[in-house]
Amino acid sequence: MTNSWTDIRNTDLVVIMGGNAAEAHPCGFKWVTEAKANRGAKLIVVDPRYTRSASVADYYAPIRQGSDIAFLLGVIKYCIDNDKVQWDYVNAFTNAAYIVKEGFAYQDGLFTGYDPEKREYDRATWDYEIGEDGFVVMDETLQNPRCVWNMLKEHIAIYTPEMVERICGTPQEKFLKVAEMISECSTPTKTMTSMYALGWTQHSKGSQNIRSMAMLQLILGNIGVRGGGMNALRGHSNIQGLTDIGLMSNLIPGYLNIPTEREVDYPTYISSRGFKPLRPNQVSYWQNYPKFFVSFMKAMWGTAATPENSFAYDYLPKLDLPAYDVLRAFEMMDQGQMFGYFCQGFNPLLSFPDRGKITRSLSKLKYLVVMDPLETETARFWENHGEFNDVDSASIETEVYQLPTSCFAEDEGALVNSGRWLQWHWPAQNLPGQAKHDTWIMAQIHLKLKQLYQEEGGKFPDPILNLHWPYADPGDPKADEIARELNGYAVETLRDPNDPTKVTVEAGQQVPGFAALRDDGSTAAGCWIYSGCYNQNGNNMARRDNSDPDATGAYLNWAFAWPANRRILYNRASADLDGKAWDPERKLIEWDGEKWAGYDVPDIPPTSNPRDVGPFIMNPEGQSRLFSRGMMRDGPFPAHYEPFESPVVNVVAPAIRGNPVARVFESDRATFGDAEEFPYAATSYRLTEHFHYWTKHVWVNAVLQPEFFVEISEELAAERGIEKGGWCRVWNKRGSVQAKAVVTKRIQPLICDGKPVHIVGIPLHWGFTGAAKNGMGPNSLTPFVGDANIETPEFKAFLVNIEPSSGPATA
Amino acid sequence: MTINVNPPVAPDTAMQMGPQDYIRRSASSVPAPARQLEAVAKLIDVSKCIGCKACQSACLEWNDLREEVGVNAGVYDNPHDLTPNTFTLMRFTEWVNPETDNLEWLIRKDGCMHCADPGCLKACPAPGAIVQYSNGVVDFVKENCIGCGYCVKGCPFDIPRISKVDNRSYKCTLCSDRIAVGQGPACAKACPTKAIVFGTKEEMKAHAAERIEDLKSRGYANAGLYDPPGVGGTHVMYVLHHADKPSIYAGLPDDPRISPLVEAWKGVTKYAGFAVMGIAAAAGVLHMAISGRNRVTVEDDEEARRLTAVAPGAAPLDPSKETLS
Amino acid sequence: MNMELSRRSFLKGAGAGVAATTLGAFGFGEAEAAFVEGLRPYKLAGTTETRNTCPYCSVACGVIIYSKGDLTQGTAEAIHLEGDVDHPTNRGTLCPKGAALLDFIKADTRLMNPKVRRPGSNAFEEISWDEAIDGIARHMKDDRDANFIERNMDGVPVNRWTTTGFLAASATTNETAFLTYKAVRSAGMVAFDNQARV
Amino acid sequence: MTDSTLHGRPAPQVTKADIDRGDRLHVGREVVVDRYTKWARVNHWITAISLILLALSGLALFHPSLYWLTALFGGGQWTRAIHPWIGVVLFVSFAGLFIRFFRLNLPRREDAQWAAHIGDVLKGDEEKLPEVGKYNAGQKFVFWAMSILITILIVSGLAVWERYFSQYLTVPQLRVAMLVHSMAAVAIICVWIIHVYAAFWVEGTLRAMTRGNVSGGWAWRHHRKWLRALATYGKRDDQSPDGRGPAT
Repeated sequence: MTNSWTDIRNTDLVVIMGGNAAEAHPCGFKWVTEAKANRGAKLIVVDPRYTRSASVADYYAPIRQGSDIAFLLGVIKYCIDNDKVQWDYVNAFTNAAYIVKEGFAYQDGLFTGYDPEKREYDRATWDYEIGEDGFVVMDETLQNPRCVWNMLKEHIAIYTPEMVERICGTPQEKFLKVAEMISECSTPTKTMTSMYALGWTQHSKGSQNIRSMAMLQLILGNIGVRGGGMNALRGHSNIQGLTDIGLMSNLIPGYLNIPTEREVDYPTYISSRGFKPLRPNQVSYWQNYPKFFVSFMKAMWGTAATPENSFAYDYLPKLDLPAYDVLRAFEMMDQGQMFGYFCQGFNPLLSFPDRGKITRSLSKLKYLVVMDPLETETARFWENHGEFNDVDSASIETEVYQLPTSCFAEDEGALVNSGRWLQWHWPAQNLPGQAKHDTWIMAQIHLKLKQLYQEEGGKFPDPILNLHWPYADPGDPKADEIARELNGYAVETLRDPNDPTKVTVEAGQQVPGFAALRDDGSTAAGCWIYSGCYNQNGNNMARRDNSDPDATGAYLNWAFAWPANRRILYNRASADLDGKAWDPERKLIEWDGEKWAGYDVPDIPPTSNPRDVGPFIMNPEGQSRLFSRGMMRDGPFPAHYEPFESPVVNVVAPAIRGNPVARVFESDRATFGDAEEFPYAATSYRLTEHFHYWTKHVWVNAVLQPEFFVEISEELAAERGIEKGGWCRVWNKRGSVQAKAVVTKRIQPLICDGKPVHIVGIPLHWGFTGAAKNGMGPNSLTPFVGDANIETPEFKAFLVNIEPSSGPATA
Repeated sequence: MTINVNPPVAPDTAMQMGPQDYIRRSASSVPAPARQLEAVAKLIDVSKCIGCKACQSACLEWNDLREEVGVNAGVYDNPHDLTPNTFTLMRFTEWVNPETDNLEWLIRKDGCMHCADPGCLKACPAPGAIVQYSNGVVDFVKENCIGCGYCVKGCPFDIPRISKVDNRSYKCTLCSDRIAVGQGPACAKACPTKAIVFGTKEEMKAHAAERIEDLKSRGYANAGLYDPPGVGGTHVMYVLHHADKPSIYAGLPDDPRISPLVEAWKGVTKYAGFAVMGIAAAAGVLHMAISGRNRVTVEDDEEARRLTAVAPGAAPLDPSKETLS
Repeated sequence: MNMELSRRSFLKGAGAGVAATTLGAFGFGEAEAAFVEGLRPYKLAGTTETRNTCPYCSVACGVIIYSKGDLTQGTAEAIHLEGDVDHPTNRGTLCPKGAALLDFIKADTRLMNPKVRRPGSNAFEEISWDEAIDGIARHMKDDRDANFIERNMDGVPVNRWTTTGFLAASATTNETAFLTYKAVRSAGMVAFDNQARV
Repeated sequence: MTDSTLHGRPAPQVTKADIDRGDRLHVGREVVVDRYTKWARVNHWITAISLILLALSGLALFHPSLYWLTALFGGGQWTRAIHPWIGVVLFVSFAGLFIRFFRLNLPRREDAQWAAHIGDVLKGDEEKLPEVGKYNAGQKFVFWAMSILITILIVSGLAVWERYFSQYLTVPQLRVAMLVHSMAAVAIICVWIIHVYAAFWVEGTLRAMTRGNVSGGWAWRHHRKWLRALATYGKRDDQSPDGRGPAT
């Protein structure tokens, strides 16, 4: 989230699309009801289903899953055509006026540089014209046909209301009503907030779904302001934290990157991260990359990371592929290229697409380690449960370790919420049985491995032997110790660069924030963006002062928000070019003549002149991007692509199946179906009574929604002779499930390009362990396809067939 | 008393509510309470409700209830009805508004309405099994309940359920144990959108008025408060977008009142019955006094002997005996 | 309505134990939570409040866990859980999942012992932590030594371990996450991912 | 000589049908008539006790002022639990009585006359009444009233039997059942009062249900037609119960 949950109370219009906040985030949704009740805010819901969010919406419009980009580009076109643009904002804070390099073009659904063999683009032409001064060439009059604004207008010209209806199945009058309501927020005094979640990410073009809305928000001037923003409603309690800390194949904590093998040494690695500003006076904050990287390396390898060995650069693995994400990991298992796997509080057997492939892959492992407070189907994937897990135990050679861990009630530490707040929590009870804290388990595994390398030697033991392990009890590191490590500390005494006599931080002391980090090895910080969370003032994540001056919803003294306790990102954009708030009613920060001040921590150097420094300091432009250059693998502008399995052909580019650069493995192509065989458009989701697969184990939640079902329209039920509350079978090439049928008016057939499309909704939750009734799930049916940019599986749009059935034999 | 503090772990020992505040006690009478507690109410704003069932969940947890894991019956309602363990239940209705032709998903939290004039209490034959506090809370006292099910017949909202396990009647207590220490009900505390709020009845009516205004501004011309006078008003009230037709909300009674049959059973029958029985007994006594007992006379015995000695048309007597006489 | 916040700011680390200490002052223990006709004994009397965060979604609602017993004595046990009214986001509210967290903490299917399932077997067997850690570390070392890639074809040091993967959780603390990061990366593992995608 | 003109009134025609199984004459100085067999009496008293227990437990739940009666049954829960079961016993037991007695309780011509002279009945001036068989119209009224009310009570009672049957009815149906049940209960208690009072008022009646027989005089006075039938067709033994020989 660029903003916070509590900031939503400041909005005038909430658009829930690509998510279902009322269902998945009820207590966050509270702030929508508050905005409605106290500000007269309106709520729009655009979803294939009339959801719980829709039940309290002011306006609901149906849309076919996987067609959001067409809808959003249609809205952008509507706003531009009707001059519903916040011009001052667009001119000041976006790259609308930048001139795009000659050679860049878009045709028949493809941008320049496509290689069908590699399913990849050569993105060389996706860039700006650079002038002699080394800065981008601009045309502030927006007359140049090659400027971003005009390129954008040309690119979206096809997304007329008629086209939107053909692609999305959204009746024109409904689409126009939504577009009209949204366009009202182009005035500086009206803001819209976008609340989205996995309904946008879980597509083969998920990232572009989000970009489309981000572009719309920029055009309306809604980024960086109170009550605005792009608010990704993260799914899990600390998924934000795990991403921040970079528990991903290609990340280093704080969104730094693991080197690729082309970056043969540290100088090469760091040179490709120069991030020279593209406009005069811009901050281009990534220029500090070396400071953060070196500090991280010091936190990892302490004294073993020296200037001489490039701070142990070689200790880091070098990637030969863009990413070893989960889909690739299971593909590798299936191909016999991976032999061991750890699942820490994760249940891939049910959570990942194409369950058949997951079972097959796990069965080929030599060893599997599952750490969890609860039973998981993954830990028992080898156990036969009749129709619910039909495997032959004897033929599965995997050795499975199941380790009991603590749950939230027993552990201590910080979780990062969707609004980037790091909140500390305390243990309320002792560990049950033999259960142990995850920290204890990870420490034991590391220490044992280290011991084996000490005793036996082996392949490149250095990074293991030299891992910095500064804990009072090495076998049981405490949360407090690790939190200090994440914040960062001075390795050597730090002195003021301008006045070397002045000591800023004594050696061994916590650094106040990331501004104090250095690239000479004198500082260490586990995760630079968290720097400040545990500094000289102590554990700021444990702060519990809930005061909120002038009820802005900032709560600056409650816990700690990264970066630098900032609550709203890009908050400089809340004020106009001269530093005056766009909306006097909704001041956030303003320029008082000398510095930036207000209700939030300024996003730019507090004394930087308003007309000099742009709000988007992480971009070399200092401004936001309507045209994203080569940052995205699948195009600098979003374009409509159908899901890999779609009930209709792509009307704008009939020749193209799915997203041309989506992640697809050859071995999976055979499992894709087409609309002739599988005519119904299925989508998967979670119910408010449940939390993924965990609440199967929670008696009360099992009671509230006990049994696996699918939701279909009355029309489809009649067409296929399925009875309300009766059993039905849903299947495709990947699998088959049996479920109760919920026949509802909340799902209506959509007319797409003249033909009716029936939607089948398949909620997830059920498995073969826990208190809830045994059941199957959508992932026996979902396709093994990933988003082009971040490989998120396409859980939200696939094809199935459906018929009445007699229910599972072992129900 | 809008609740905005966490439940205390060391509550004030002087309970804020207790037996001294009874204004009604089933099948028995109570002295007029020394003090009058301020009337409380739970307001359920159906237009804010997202049907998340947090209220059901919080109710089960606070009251330490365990419901059975049921089945899916083709709807979202689970369990399918109120039970001795389910004091509150979300009822879902898919309603197409004939005026707009738009689908509206009406979600109503069902449960005890805490009537000012409680039919359950009127029907209850067990002294102290049902009590009403001066703040409006109507509570069941299981220790005194005999499980006869009269409350089920008395309730205009079909709320109480009799447990097959301990043969006692159960329903929402409005979390009387929480109110007693100055807390609101668990459901209101949990409700994510504050569709359920709790406070004094006056506060709640005022809040409802604001909500109704907001709803009217959003096109719900018939938005209104459900506080049915037929039962003297309730201490659980609804804000409805279509207050002109409560029954579309999963059969919420349009004009609830204690059934005339129950009134008759608990009223006239009771008194007329006693009268009739009394009269019958009295008549007997009186008659006995006037006419004395109906005695058999010597003549009657004589006649009987004569008749039975020789009965006309009787079989002839033994000839030998004949000769003897 | 019900949205105003009780203005209580807490001392750092004051998450737990506050209530326990005040108990004596009130002279109110379980004993006093005596039966009053018609009212259930108030079940939170004499418990200890601990501030925590809901482990489910990323709204990260503040919760208070009410427990009996003493953490330092190893006897602490949660008996009830409720939303934290002082929390700016949830203001004491909880969703149907959060409101039932006690049943998660006390789920019948909570794991109590380390177990191993041997190849081809159709059952788990309980083992000691030492056996578990030894077995796992041995597997790791054998696999790493057998498949670790020190240099690529061009002789560039790449130090990659691609044959064992690690899937991190989404509900563990930052602290667990960083310790996990250190352990996993230092071994050269690249097939490292988390729940961000699902 | 003949008896046919006694009191100057013609004796009614009598038939065997006016006699019940088990009715019997013992002729002698003391005429004694067997009226009820041992099993009939046992059957009657089971019914009677059930009815009384039902009245007590029913009344206990009928009006708060009588709730104390639940103490007789071990408290409210027990009262609530036991009442319906006693009801079942009563029903079965009464069914037995019905089969035994219904034939001679069928209405006869003289019943109307008898009822017409209800004033004389209450005065005890029976010479003005027609001769009646084993049962007079009053007794027949009690018999049929009991039969009908018990049927109503068992049906409505089962309907509101919370434990087993209530769930099969709607609440409105239950309310009707409840009202009917309580009104029928009031009625049957009244009938019971009449029945018991009559038994006391008419001396020598009670013994019919205790020892099983009545004096000849009682039979002559109250059920002369029955006595005639017995005298004419009935089983008799001339050994009068006091063991002395026949009168001569």
